[in-house]
Amino acid sequence: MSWAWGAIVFWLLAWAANHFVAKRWPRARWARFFVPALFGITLLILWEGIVRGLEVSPVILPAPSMIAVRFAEATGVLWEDFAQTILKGALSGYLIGCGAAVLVAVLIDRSPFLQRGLLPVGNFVAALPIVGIAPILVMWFGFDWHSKAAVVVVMVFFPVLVNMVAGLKATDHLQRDLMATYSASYLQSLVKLRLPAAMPFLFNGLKIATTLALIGAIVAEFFGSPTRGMGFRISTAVGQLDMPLVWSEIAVAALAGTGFYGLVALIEKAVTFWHPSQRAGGH
Amino acid sequence: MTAIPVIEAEALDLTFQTNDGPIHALKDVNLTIGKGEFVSFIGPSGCGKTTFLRCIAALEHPTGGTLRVNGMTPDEARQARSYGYVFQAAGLYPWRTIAGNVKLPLEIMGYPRAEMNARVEKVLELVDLAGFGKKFPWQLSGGMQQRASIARALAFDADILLMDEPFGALDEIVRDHLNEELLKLWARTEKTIGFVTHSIPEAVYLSTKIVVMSPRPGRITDVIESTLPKERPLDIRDTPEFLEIAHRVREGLRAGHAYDE
Amino acid sequence: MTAIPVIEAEALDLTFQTNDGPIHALKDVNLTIGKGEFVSFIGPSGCGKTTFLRCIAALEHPTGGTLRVNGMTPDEARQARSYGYVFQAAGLYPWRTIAGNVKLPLEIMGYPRAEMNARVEKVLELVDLAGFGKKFPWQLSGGMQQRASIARALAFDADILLMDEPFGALDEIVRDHLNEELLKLWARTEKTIGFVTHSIPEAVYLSTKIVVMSPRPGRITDVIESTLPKERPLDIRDTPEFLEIAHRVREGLRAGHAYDE
Amino acid sequence: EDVTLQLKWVTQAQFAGYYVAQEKGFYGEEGLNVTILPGGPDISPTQVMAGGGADVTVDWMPSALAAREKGLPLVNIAQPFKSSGMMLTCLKESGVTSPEDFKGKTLGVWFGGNEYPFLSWMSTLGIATDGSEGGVEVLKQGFNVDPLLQKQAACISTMTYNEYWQVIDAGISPDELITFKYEDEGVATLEDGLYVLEQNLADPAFEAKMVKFVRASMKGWKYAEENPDEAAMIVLENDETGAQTETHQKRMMGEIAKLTAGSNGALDEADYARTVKILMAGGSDPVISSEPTGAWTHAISDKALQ
Amino acid sequence: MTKSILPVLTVLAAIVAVWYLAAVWLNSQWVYDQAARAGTEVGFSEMVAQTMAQERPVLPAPHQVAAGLWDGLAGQKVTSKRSLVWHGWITLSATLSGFALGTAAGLLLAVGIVHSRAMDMSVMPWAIASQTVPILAIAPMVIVVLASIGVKGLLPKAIIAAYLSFFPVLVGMVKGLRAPDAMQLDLLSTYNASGSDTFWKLRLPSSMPYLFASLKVGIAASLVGAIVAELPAGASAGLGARLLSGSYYGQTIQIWAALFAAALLAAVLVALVGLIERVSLKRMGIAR
Ligand SMILES: Nc1ncnc2c1ncn2[C@@H]1O[C@H](COP(=O)(O)OP(=O)(O)OP(=O)(O)O)[C@@H](O)[C@H]1O
Ligand SMILES: Nc1ncnc2c1ncn2[C@@H]1O[C@H](COP(=O)(O)OP(=O)(O)OP(=O)(O)O)[C@@H](O)[C@H]1O
Ligand SMILES: Cc1ncc(C[n+]2csc(CCO)c2C)c(N)n1
Ligand SMILES: [Mg+2]
Ligand SMILES: [Mg+2]
Repeated sequence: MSWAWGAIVFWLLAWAANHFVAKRWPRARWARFFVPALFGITLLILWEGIVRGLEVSPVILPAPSMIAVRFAEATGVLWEDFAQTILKGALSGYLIGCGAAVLVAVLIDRSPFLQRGLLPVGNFVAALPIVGIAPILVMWFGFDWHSKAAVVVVMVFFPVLVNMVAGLKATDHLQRDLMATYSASYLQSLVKLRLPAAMPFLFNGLKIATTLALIGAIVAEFFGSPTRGMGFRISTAVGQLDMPLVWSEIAVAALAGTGFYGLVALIEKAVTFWHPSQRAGGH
Repeated sequence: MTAIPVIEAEALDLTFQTNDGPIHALKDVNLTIGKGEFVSFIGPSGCGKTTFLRCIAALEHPTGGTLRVNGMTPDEARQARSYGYVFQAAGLYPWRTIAGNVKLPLEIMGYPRAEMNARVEKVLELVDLAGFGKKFPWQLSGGMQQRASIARALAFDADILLMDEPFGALDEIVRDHLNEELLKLWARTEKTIGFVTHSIPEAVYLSTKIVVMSPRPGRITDVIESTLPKERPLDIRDTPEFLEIAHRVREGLRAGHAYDE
Repeated sequence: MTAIPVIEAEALDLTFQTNDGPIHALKDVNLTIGKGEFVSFIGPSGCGKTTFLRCIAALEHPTGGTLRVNGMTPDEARQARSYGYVFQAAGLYPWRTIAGNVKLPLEIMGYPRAEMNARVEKVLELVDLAGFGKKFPWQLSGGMQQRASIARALAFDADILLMDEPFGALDEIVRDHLNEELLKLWARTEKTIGFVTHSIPEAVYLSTKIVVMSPRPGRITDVIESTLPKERPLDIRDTPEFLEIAHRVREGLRAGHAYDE
Repeated sequence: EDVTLQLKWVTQAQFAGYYVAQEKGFYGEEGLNVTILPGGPDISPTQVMAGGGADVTVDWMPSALAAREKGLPLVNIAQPFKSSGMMLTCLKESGVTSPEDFKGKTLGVWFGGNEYPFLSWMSTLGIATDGSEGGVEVLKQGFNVDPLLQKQAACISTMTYNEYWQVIDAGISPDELITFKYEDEGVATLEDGLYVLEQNLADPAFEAKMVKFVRASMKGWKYAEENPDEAAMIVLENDETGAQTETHQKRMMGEIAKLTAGSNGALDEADYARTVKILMAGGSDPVISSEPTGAWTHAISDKALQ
Repeated sequence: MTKSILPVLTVLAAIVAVWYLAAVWLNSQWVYDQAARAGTEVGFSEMVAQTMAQERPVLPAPHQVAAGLWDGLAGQKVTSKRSLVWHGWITLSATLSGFALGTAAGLLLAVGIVHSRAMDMSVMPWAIASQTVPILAIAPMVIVVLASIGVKGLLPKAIIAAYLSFFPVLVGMVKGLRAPDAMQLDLLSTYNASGSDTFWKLRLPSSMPYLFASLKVGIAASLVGAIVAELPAGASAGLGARLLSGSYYGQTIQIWAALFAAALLAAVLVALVGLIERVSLKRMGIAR
């Protein structure tokens, strides 16, 4: 019990510390890492304290310390699964899906007819739950990572398409009129106006797609896989009551997802440096 | 001044269809602008000045009457790249530097690289922005942005320059300076200029012809041919001739307004 | 005119920290404004006029010097709801009607309902927008929106009215009209007014004191006390006295500029 | 008295005895109010037990013993299934004729606690399952028999009472198939038994409740064996997904009856010993590493069946 | 609205055509295999006919799915376990309660983030990380853990649905509540408006378009969450259970029918939110 109370006290102290840091150094670079890190550590300690304090069975919820130990032991397996699921399945699906979506968005951009027809249908398709699509795609594309990539393609395609189409429309009247007075060709106004203007929207879609890609690749493995991969490992480890391994895999997923998201956000910052949302704090 | 007509509007009519019902923005507008003229449009807010300029540049299409530019339709004239247009707002592309923005029309029209750079430098100097080429638009004040957009329109050789309140956001001194520069440029290049302004002295100082408009539906109520000489020092603004024209413009404007003091 | 001082700035300094390095926006600004004065600020774009007004309204905080408003700090004065502020852009809330926008400060300050409605009606009339109360902002032209924002600042009883180029987007006739109305209002209410403008005649016509500023860092280069009477018909603008003051302002402005014709 | 039973899989004739006992009022007669929770691929009965979500669960012995080693002390209190229904079903055209031919082939295997019998079998055969040279390629088989139909695998795991018939229903005739029953290969492990947590068993009231429960359940099983069609219909009524078909369930009940035949509900010690031996035989990586103790008890079944 | 009917129909027609072609192509292998097993030959037209009417096709033909869907929606009593309406209803109830929970959580967090810099800095990165956790993987554990503390029935499903739907609401509302520009905030500042005045009179109204956009995403996400949660929730009713049991028995037509029922439900829910959006934005005067 004292563990649980200790954790709660720590939580309150950390919260106060974060408040102080955030007030005192709101813009400092180190604070941007310190505050969320302390928050995360607090969550872990709270978790550890509650698990220990209430003596929760490790078969139900292992303590972070146990997970950390298992993680260290299983790095080989974790890496193999990471390579299979994320590097092969999620990444290739992400690249293909996003690439195709951008291409299709540019292609249908000239045809309002196609847009009016495709977007509602696209929204409908995007609403198809993956748990339904995944078995079908596994049936079509086989057990290995190709079917996982296919699931990812399906999942990321429409969010990116919708954002890109919106982005291509995001130029204002004035900007387009300017191109008109130059009598610019379609290609010229696409390259010099519409594509740059679409970037903030595109990156919105690309960021959403990162988490979707990860979830898609992992979940698809529940419906058939070779004997490696994060989804495979999670489902078998649950059967073996190896919860620390399950949580290690989840930790890998969360780390990879956050890293992937952060990477895309970084590229976004570089590409759309000019957008007001990236200039907050400047002028 | 009966030069070759560059812009000929005959019984021009334009009605916008909006969901509140139609808005009659231009009604029976007749106007001929000769080559090399400097024409100012003045009139209360919402009287259709911008709309008329946009019709000339083929950005709007009249719903009645005829409009010819260099003997062609406005659309054909646009394809011949006859226009430089300065919009009421600067409208710079935020992802391009100032130099990049000025270069934009040159890229589109396919100027050789060396000439592009020379031209960009020249026009930036003209509007007093030399040294700011590498900045991004949001790093400049509103007035500087507006000057950059003027530079952009001057960078290439359009016969017809259409300017919609280009100097609205500038202070009087800069404005005077740019007025003078504009006059010099006009004298040198013999461009035909259409110029919208709210300032009566500015209109009188710059123009060979002042078009007074009144709202709705937008009509031309007066066309005043300037009797001022082509050579105009700034202090011409204190001459009786100048004040006389300014008075006539003011009267024309006042007639279109609701309040009469 | 040695009235009770309402605004006292002493050695005011303001530096913005940006990622391109610091910008020294105001430097050693000393100014005293007495109760009931009408003070215009004029100066080239980017010289710190807006920044100074914002300091008075406690929207920026000076990095040096002292600033007192009604003997309090600007923050305390704001808490006492001493300010009406008209921004450079209209900034109406698009989800509120024009009347709703004007009512906004009254709601926040907790006026009784009946009085709110009476006040809204009165100020809308004052800016010639009677009958437009139920419209939404985007249904009005830019000039009308700007007038609505003026009405919003006039709706409640602030001692100090700060106006940042309120008439920039208006044509000369409307501008003249509103200038007159503003003078009447000022005479009637004895408010202290800080007013930014780019127009020399406007500054001279309205003010009891004209502050000329120069850029960077923004400093006050001249403070001109107007010798014009309090009662000012529009044609006072043709009197030699008026032109004399205007000339002095122009010279002060020119001194701050790079080009000397 | 309330009892919650966690099934190993979705509602189907595999669990007919419990549904029959429920519908026929056998539980009621004992004064029990039984809630039957269906399982599924996402439900791990052992985990549900650990979480206290059920009093008693239907599980396979390999998975229960593995859980016991992991620190979840499950105890077998009754064993309605005498024989194993598990087999590998192969397409003849894949060229598999005997277990020797598995090498180099792709085999579909269920995971999630159902992989132990397969792994034990392979290690007795000395065939590697880790994808190394000369071993078999193992696929994590999904929920259905598609891998065989799509020829993604040479063999897949099937149960005599369920998946095998799905293959047949899909239009493949029995003589195109070759099957390897675990029972025939001498690697049969005990399937559906009833398991409870050891610490609960210490409570006499709980023990008494389980006695009643096992007694009524076995009554249900015997009734189901004698009236397979009626039992199948009872199962069908209890299927909330509405996905089961009458023909399939009737056929399944017929097959299930073959597996329950020969069990009166008490665990046969010889079967237990065989299961443990197979599970421990797994070469370098056995399913369980040491002889379990206290993993079963006759205390309940003795009282229930006296 | 009417302007898009023709394009949508055209696109649908194209999709159906491609679908039929794909069905013939994907299912033909089976027809040929069967013929080979039976030792007979099939002609092309015979093959096509057979691909349209298989019991467990690789890809069911559109009319088969339509028939399955129709049978599930209209061919059964709504209380029947074979009725998609019945299963849809079960899923809908979890979806809506999850959506309510998720929206409330997203709103509260967003308000906190906008008002507290500490929360902004600490919560946001973890909210993003939370969404990279594969929910299907932890759903069974969530259900078990909740069951062990006595939470059963609708609530665990709703919590998983909420887990997926709070994120879009959070992101959208943080953006929306920050949408007012500096001048709009300065204006209130000159009135010395209180924090709550700023919230109710400025931040909330200007966030409305963002709110509705994220509610649309959120309700679709909530549906996905409810379906996912049905798999391990033990209760084997609902569209998710239907998908899974179809998958378990290789009944492709049942899978596709359930899939379309789910998408249809999502479309209806999103359209409903859209309707509320249009009405309320119009009343607020934001919609033009
Ligand atoms: N796209 C449009 N749709 C509907 N009405 C329009 C549109 N553009 C302009 N109008 C209307 O047409 C009229 C003329 O507008 P215009 O912009 O030409 O005025 P203006 O003389 O340029 O005014 P300002 O001095 O304020 O710029 C106005 O009443 C305006 O509301
Ligand atoms: N928030 C800010 N951050 C950084 N620099 C700023 C900020 N606000 C203003 N500045 C800079 O301070 C200087 C003064 O700006 P200010 O807006 O006061 O000028 P102004 O006199 O009002 O000009 P204008 O006539 O164009 O409105 C300018 O150089 C401007 O770039
Ligand atoms: C993913 C998955 N895992 C395991 C099984 C196997 N399984 C669990 S209980 C049971 C008995 C009757 O079908 C069987 C075969 C499956 N089918 N799918
Ligand atoms: Mg205009
Ligand atoms: Mg300013």
